Amino acid sequence: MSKHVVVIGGGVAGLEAAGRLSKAGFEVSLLEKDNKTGGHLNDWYKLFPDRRNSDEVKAYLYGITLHDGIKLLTNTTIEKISGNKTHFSIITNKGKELVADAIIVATGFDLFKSARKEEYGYGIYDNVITSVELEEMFRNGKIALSNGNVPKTIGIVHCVGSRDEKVGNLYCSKLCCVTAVKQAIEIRENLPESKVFCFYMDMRMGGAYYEELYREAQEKWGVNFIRGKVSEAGEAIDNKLVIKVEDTLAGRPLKMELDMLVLMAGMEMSDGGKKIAGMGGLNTGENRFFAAADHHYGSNRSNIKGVFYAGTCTAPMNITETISHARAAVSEVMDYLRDGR
Amino acid sequence: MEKYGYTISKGRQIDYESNDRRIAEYIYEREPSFRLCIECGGCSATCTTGNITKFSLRELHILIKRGENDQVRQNIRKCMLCGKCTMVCPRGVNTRNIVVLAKQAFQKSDEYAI
Amino acid sequence: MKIEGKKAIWKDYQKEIADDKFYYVRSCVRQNFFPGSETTFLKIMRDELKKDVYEHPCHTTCTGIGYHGDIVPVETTMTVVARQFAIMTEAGYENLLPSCITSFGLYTEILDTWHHFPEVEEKVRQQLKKATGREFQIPKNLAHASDVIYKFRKEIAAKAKYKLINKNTGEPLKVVDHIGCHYAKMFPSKGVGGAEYPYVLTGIVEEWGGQIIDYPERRHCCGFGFRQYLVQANRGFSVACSKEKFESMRPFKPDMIITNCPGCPMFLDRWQYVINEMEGKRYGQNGEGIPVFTYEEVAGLVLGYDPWDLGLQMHQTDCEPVLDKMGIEYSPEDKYNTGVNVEHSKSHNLINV
Amino acid sequence: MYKSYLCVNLFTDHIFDSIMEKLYDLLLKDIRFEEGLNACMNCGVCTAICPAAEFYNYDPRKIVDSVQTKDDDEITELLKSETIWYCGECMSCKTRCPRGNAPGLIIMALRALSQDLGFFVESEKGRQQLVLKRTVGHWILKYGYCLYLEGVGTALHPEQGPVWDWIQDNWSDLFKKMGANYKGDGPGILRKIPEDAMDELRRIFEVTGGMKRFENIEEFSKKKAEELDMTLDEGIDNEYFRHIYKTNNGCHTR
Repeated sequence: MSKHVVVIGGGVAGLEAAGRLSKAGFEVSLLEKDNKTGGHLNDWYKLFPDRRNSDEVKAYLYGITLHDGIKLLTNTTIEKISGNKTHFSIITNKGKELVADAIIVATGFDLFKSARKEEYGYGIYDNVITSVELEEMFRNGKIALSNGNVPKTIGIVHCVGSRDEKVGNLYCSKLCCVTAVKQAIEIRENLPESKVFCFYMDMRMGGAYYEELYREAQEKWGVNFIRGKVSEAGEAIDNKLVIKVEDTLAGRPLKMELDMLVLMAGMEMSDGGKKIAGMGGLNTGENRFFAAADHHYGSNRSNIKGVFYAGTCTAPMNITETISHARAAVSEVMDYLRDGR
Repeated sequence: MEKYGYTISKGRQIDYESNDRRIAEYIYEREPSFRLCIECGGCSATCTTGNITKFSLRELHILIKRGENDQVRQNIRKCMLCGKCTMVCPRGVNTRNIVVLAKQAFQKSDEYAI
Repeated sequence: MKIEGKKAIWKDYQKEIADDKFYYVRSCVRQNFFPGSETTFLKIMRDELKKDVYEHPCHTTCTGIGYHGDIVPVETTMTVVARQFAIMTEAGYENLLPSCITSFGLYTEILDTWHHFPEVEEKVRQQLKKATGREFQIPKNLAHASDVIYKFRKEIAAKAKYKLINKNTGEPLKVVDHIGCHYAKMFPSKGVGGAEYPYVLTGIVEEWGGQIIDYPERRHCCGFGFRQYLVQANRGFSVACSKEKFESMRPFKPDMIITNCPGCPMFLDRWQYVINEMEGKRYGQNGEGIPVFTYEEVAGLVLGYDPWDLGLQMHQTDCEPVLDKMGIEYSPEDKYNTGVNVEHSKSHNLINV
Repeated sequence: MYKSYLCVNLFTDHIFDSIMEKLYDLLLKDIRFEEGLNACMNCGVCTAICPAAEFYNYDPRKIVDSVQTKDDDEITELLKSETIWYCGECMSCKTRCPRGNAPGLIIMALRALSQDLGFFVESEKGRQQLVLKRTVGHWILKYGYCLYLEGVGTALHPEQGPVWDWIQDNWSDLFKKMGANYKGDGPGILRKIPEDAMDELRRIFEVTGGMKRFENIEEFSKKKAEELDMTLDEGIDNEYFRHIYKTNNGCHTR
């Protein structure tokens, strides 16, 4: 009888892990809390840095997972996890028990809830939106203000919920800078008359072809970059947003009116992940993400034998890294089930 | 008006809306590499003037971009156009030419004649 | 503007405010500039709401203005504050009720410091003992006087004779709320509604019929800045801050400003006069100025107290436009009648903005 | 290393003569400094909303950045500078800092040290501390109030307007009408604070270094007045006081 592996989470990491496990001959159950898989990929239209359609990546992932070898359980959350030395018992919200030889936790991240940065007025001022909402506008082919008008000046705020002790997140979410640059370019493509301003603390363009994208944004698209953390936004009587920032490289405070403000919300340990950490006795780090057994060579291993991590439940990662990390998790599971117990 | 022994202070914020950025536009058109600066400060570090006075070429670029023309005008004369800065720029910005063009733009504009 | 977003934030910043048995400490600025406000506050608390509010003659300044003017060392201020606590403890009270925002902020800051650095509290205890022989307990509850009015806003509304409504149009008055910086900017959780969208005055104004205006410079300081106003050479900065606010609120056409800090109403009131004198610029409808009130004054007006008992004649910017809009009956000829020297008072020709 | 001829240890009553101590270490003794400084990443969020930075040639971010170098020369320069006196202590910066710093508290620690070391008289704005000492400080120790404004007319405060003239002219009656217990016994507005309470207040100032701060301000100001060849008698009606109260060289703002 083949071994049974339960994968928790049907986002990029979960799908990749499930597909690879199935290909390697394991019996796989894939648990997803929503009614469909795909995770955050469903929220993004085009991906950085090459701006390919996210549907293409989803198509690849669905290609390796949507078959009889993988038991997909949607709308499924976990009520209880228990285990002895060789097996785990997972009770779902539907009262079903799954017995697993190993578990891959791929619970991903939650987008930082931008309303927590109260001073930016998300959820209060009409034209303060998040990167995800802008992406939805790109998908629908219409970038518009709340009154339907086309924005002429758009500000993009980096580090919303990242590198910020006030919201309890000391870490860098790593992908917001490149997302900001990508979205800035796309705004300019869609609205050639518009002016776009990125407010950043440091441009962290650490992925392949990210820096090149940054350069393109400057060179080809005339995106303006202003170094300073936006301090607050207010709403003027004509619905324009008044923002205050220090132009730190000029050493002067700067005040600007914008039609639209886009918040680059960061990544946080998911609520689902937190719940599982609590009931499974899994260690989390100071950043609240799952703490891997070793930061350098054990990033897929947890503090419990037989439980492994894949993807952004351990730290912010891009899709490339997430897929690699999921594959690595599968390789750890294979070692474990062969001789590791 | 000084009536009570003081005047009402004027703001020193960069007021983006009311600033005149025509000098910057003039340079963007003629020297597109002006857009490529990443504010590394390499130019200022190597700048002879910058090493003996308070002049900062990096900051001058920012001030041009923001339309802080008075401050630009006060400082731009300090540049001796030696061109050392262009040799170190990691983004290949023709930093010297930006100063040349800014001076040109000022000269062409009566309002900002140097 | 989506009010739901603010409501969600307000829900997160509820603070505990005592119900009764308050120990009241006065404000240096209020006593000198708005004495009627403190008198009105106590009248509302004691006569209308039947609360026990105790005041001890031996309490002193908390030294707040000296502290923030940097002439009083932090240890001195902490020990003076400890003495206030000691007098309260001796009087058998636990709920501290400061009239002043600077004091409130200072008490909050000091309690927070002692919480994080118990050795500092211990040192202060020793110094207080050495200097005065007194000992103290930490207050059980610390609420600013505006918090308390906020808490009892519904009770006051139930007794109200007037509303913050324009009698002629039936429209709510458009009110700018100005929150003292030290109310919640240092410790957002200590203010009703937090630091970014404080609810303390908003709740009061809405309960009494008015409508709050949210304008871009809402969070800006009035410009007091302690040494910035107290020294003449620095006042250009001080007035510039208020001017920034007036310019920003101007398009919203506010009927009035309400404040919860002792100093802000004085500055927002006087600087309108100064800006007009220096630059010929007038604010408010028809250039008649934007009347500025303390929250106690507004409570008193709503309850139907005589405007001249509240001390509205001590404002430089006339309050009458708001009284007229609310339909409040008042006697214009009694405005400058101090009840003793009528002729002398009347002889002054007051120029208002 | 900075050789201070008079170092006041801010959290003890002792005064050490001629000790060698780093200025940064002296700052660390101020509890507000410990609370106010973690590590600044120069994001500028403080300067963006700082009312002082809006009008003065001032950048709280740069001050924090200077201080965190721990460099004695940089800190000395700050202590003698105009720039540390622009802050209005509204503390808006504390609300926003993503690193939990409070530039306003750091400024307060710098100002305290500048006065303890006598550096405050080296700047126009710093010299104004004598104004505050001789007004607010005087009122605190004499009356028990930070402000005691009877007799303080529109000569010193012209912006108070005609209403203030009227208030000053009718002070006593008006305050009676306002329900004050002006100069009276018992509780109430502008009551006479009993002498034993005033004694306690003054003893607290003695014991905790408040009096020492006042003496320092006086002592260094007198030296400065001599240096500037200006008269400085008691009170506020003298050349040096008027000079520091009114002088603005115009270089502080744009």
